Amino acid sequence: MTTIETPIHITNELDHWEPKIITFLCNWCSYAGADLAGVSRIQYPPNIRIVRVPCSGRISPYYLLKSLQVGWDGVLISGCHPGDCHYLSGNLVARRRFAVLKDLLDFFGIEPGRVNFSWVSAAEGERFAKIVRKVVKKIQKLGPIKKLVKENPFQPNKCEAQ
Amino acid sequence: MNPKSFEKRELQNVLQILAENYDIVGPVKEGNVLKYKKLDKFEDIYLDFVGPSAIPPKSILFPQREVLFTYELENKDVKLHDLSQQKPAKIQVIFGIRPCDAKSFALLKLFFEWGKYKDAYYLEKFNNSIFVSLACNNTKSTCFCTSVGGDPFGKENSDLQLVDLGKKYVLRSFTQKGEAVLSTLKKYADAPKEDLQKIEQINNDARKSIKTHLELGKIHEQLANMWDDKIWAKFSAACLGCGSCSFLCPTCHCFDVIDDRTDERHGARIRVWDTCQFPIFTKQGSGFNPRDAKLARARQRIFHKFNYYPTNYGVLGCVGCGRCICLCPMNSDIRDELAKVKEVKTATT
Amino acid sequence: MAVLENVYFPKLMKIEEITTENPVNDLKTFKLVFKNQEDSKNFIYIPGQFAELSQIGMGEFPIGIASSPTEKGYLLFTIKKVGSVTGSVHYSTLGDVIGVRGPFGNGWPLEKMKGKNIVIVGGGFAFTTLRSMIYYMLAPENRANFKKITVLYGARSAGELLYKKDLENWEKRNDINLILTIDKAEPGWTKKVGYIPAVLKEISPNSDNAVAIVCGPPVMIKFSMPVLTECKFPDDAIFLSLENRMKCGIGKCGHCSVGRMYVCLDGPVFSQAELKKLPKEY
Amino acid sequence: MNKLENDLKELGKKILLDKTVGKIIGYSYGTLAGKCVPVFIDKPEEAGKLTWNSFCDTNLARYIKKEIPKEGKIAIIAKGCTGRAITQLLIEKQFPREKLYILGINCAGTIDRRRIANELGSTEILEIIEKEDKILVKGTGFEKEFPRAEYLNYLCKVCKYPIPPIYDVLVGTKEPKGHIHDKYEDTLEFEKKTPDEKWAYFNETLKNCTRCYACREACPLCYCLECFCDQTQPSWFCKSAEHSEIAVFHLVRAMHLAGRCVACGDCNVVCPMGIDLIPITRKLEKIVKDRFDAEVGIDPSKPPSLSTFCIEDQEEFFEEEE
Repeated sequence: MTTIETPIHITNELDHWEPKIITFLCNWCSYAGADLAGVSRIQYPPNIRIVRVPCSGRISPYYLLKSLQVGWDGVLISGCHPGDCHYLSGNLVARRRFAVLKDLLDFFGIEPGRVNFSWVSAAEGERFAKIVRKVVKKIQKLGPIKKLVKENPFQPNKCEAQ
Repeated sequence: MNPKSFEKRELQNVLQILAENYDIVGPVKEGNVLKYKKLDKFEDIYLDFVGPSAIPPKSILFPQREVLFTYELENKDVKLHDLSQQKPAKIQVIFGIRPCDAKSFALLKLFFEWGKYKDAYYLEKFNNSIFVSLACNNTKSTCFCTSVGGDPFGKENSDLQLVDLGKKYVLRSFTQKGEAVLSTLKKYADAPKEDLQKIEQINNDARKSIKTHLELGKIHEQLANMWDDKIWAKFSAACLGCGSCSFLCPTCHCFDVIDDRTDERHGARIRVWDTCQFPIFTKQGSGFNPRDAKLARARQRIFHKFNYYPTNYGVLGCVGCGRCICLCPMNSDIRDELAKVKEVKTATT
Repeated sequence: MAVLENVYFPKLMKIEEITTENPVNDLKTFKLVFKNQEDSKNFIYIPGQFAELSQIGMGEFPIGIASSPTEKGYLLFTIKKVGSVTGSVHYSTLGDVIGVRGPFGNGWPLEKMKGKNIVIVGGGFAFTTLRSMIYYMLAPENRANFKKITVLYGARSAGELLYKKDLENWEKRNDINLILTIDKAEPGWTKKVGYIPAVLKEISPNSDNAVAIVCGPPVMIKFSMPVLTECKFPDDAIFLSLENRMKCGIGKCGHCSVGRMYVCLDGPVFSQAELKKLPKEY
Repeated sequence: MNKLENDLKELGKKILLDKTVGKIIGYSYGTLAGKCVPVFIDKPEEAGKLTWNSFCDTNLARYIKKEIPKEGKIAIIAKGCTGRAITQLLIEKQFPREKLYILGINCAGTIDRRRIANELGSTEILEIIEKEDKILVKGTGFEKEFPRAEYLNYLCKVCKYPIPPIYDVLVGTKEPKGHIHDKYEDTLEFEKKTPDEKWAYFNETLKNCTRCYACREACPLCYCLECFCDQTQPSWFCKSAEHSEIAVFHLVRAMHLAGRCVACGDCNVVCPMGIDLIPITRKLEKIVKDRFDAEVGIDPSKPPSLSTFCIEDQEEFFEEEE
């Protein structure tokens, strides 16, 4: 089913909140980079969930907005470094799109830091881990997402009286 | 009971008394948009408006987004929670609606209880509501209620009516429900005779101030022969195909039923306003769209109100509030269109 | 005042059996049983009516009932995978819960069909409610109410024909004349080949004391109608089932309106005579 | 003003008579005071219906795609922003240039009718008369004058292109408007707000949105056969008027128009609920200018900003290792 599901929040006994971050990685560089981090046993926080996409150019703004809407606390997007795209220019066109989206989200008041972008190559397992650490720290500071999240239908007809 | 009269500044106290027994809904301004809402603070009520509100009070009984039931999915099991069975604790008093809007509630009731199936969501709310109309001392140039059987001081379909006499209000009741409300206001004096005479006079003036007079007669019979007329293309030429005329029409009642998921296990089935003016409204799963042309959608709107309503329920489906005229971005004017429809008759017969 | 019944609230059913109907695998028949026996008793329907099925969390869709009221204890629905909702139903497995509301619509005109010769013309996967009708007529308690039964059923290919077991059984019987046709010849196919209107012309059913019921894709209907008229079927003896977009199924949401009628409430079955009076919005 | 209108009527009549075009898309008076509506004229004797004044705010470019004939040409009355929209549509290859006859017009800006109406409160405007530099508004028992320059639509005040970039004939003078140096002060001012304030602002302004989609329908550049919000396979967003869905609708709408929006402001003008969409329009303009050094709908040879790239595009927002 083509839709983004709500993250399952696992809260421990102390009710300690941990951010859940959805991560879109391009198949050719960043996914391999994350894989390298794994096989090299580089530690990074377990807050991210990875979605593999063919190219960073494939990432539609819908993915990001839907993710935030269903309650993911943050988004991380990563693709090949400029010039390294498997499809030559997918990441460069995507870069423009991300720039606009980033600016618009800032403009609408979504906290800068919820949505993050990076370039990670297949050889940069260490870099991937470092970026994940940085992003997780950033979002931990921001706290759970409140804006753009859909209303809970178990409080029925809240927007009833127009 | 005799009508009560009270000073304008007493209004909030009156509402306070009513609030002991009822939930109060009234017109409020949000930004520049006048809409009806449940009042938490009575000073928010805004009664000095001319003509109808931008968002019709139908949104109280037929909200734009209404939860039909909520669901929980548990492995292979499903739990549904019916919300129509939850009765409100208090009856609601819908305060300050225009007489045309009061009529629209009655028209919607006709529709929602027509036929084999009754719409519990609308009817339950309707039965648990008391309608207090606000008589129109002044009218807008787009008002044409008198052409469709209404009146700026129309008493039908209101339980009570509030009349603005400049410095004070007179509250009069027309029904049993209204009497019950009025009886809670014993501390206020009965309206003196001269007030009642004044009402008559203002009513006459208001009626005269309506400049649009359409002789609709048996328009539904005439429309029946106009299906393929050229005028529909003319009416719809500039139409954007936005849904404003019908979303904000107090008698339009079409809706869509969708499932709104909060997460993979929880969500609700909701209904949201929909409109025949959107091309996608009639588009079938196969891709075929029986009402694909813009002119067909313009025709549907007029036919629904002036042919299908009279044929099915014996009343016109328009209350003459003029919202669609004021709010149409392209200034499509239903008065103009109806007048042109009438002209076609003289041309063919 | 008593609280009104909530007509938007579905009853829950369980999937008991799933049959794949065609090689392409986009047509499946679901056998559903009510979770609550009480609901089963209240679900009284006739052939030609439809129900609103809910894949809870995805949405609702109208669908003709393929089982016959004479088959007790379960309902059959044959669902084509078209959009996201029907798609997700196709992913369901045995034991999954599906919501159902209904039955809705008028159904085939049983009263007008009594004591008549019946001609059934069906094409493609629109055969569902026709199966219900045939099954109903062939039931021992009802067979005497109908005279000669002729069924013309066609599909693109042999694999696309629905209800192969039922078809086999009906072919063995002598109280029903079943004519099957496919668009293009296939190895192993011994029955008719050709489009339905052409085959219909070939068999030219007798219109004396007869009622024709027709259900199929728009093209088939368009070209079959003149043939029936040629065979001297009067307009009020031809019945069709419309397929406008429906949402609520109870004449409230407005999507399926054709003129002053609602397909879900006044239809979906209309006689050709009635349809001629309606605006062409179906 | 009157001269322009007369020239337009004559020209319109002429091109219909000599069959240069089969139809003219122009403006005519509506039934409400200060409303001018699109009109489609195909008979020379009806050319007198054409009008031109400060209330012709609709961007007619949105009608071209539907009206473009198989044979012959169609004429359109194009002020600066209409012309820019046409240029952008041509860049996106939506119709052939030779089918279109552009009647360019030197636009002096359109009046913000909504602002006048809001300032008058619940009193109704019955008549609006345009004088040289004043707008005279009449209603029951009152008359009020508004200075024209002050009550222009905001986007008209900062408009640099009153004349369409391409046209077949220009009505009125070519005389340019005074030079405008737009520093996007309004956008900069807005951006000083904290994220919470911005979010609160949009939540507040957008809460009246009924999702009638007038903004989408009026936009000359919104021409998708199936809009993302009507799409059902997959259905990304729900069509309910709930605050998150409304915000997402407007965000995606903005996203789809980035690098394509010509800042005509028609989305803002048509909104039946009077929602102020100008900040979004301005922000889009600014992003495109700052990031991609582009102006939409001016140069027919330039591709839309978002379907191309530069190796040197800024990427300051990309994460680096700490």
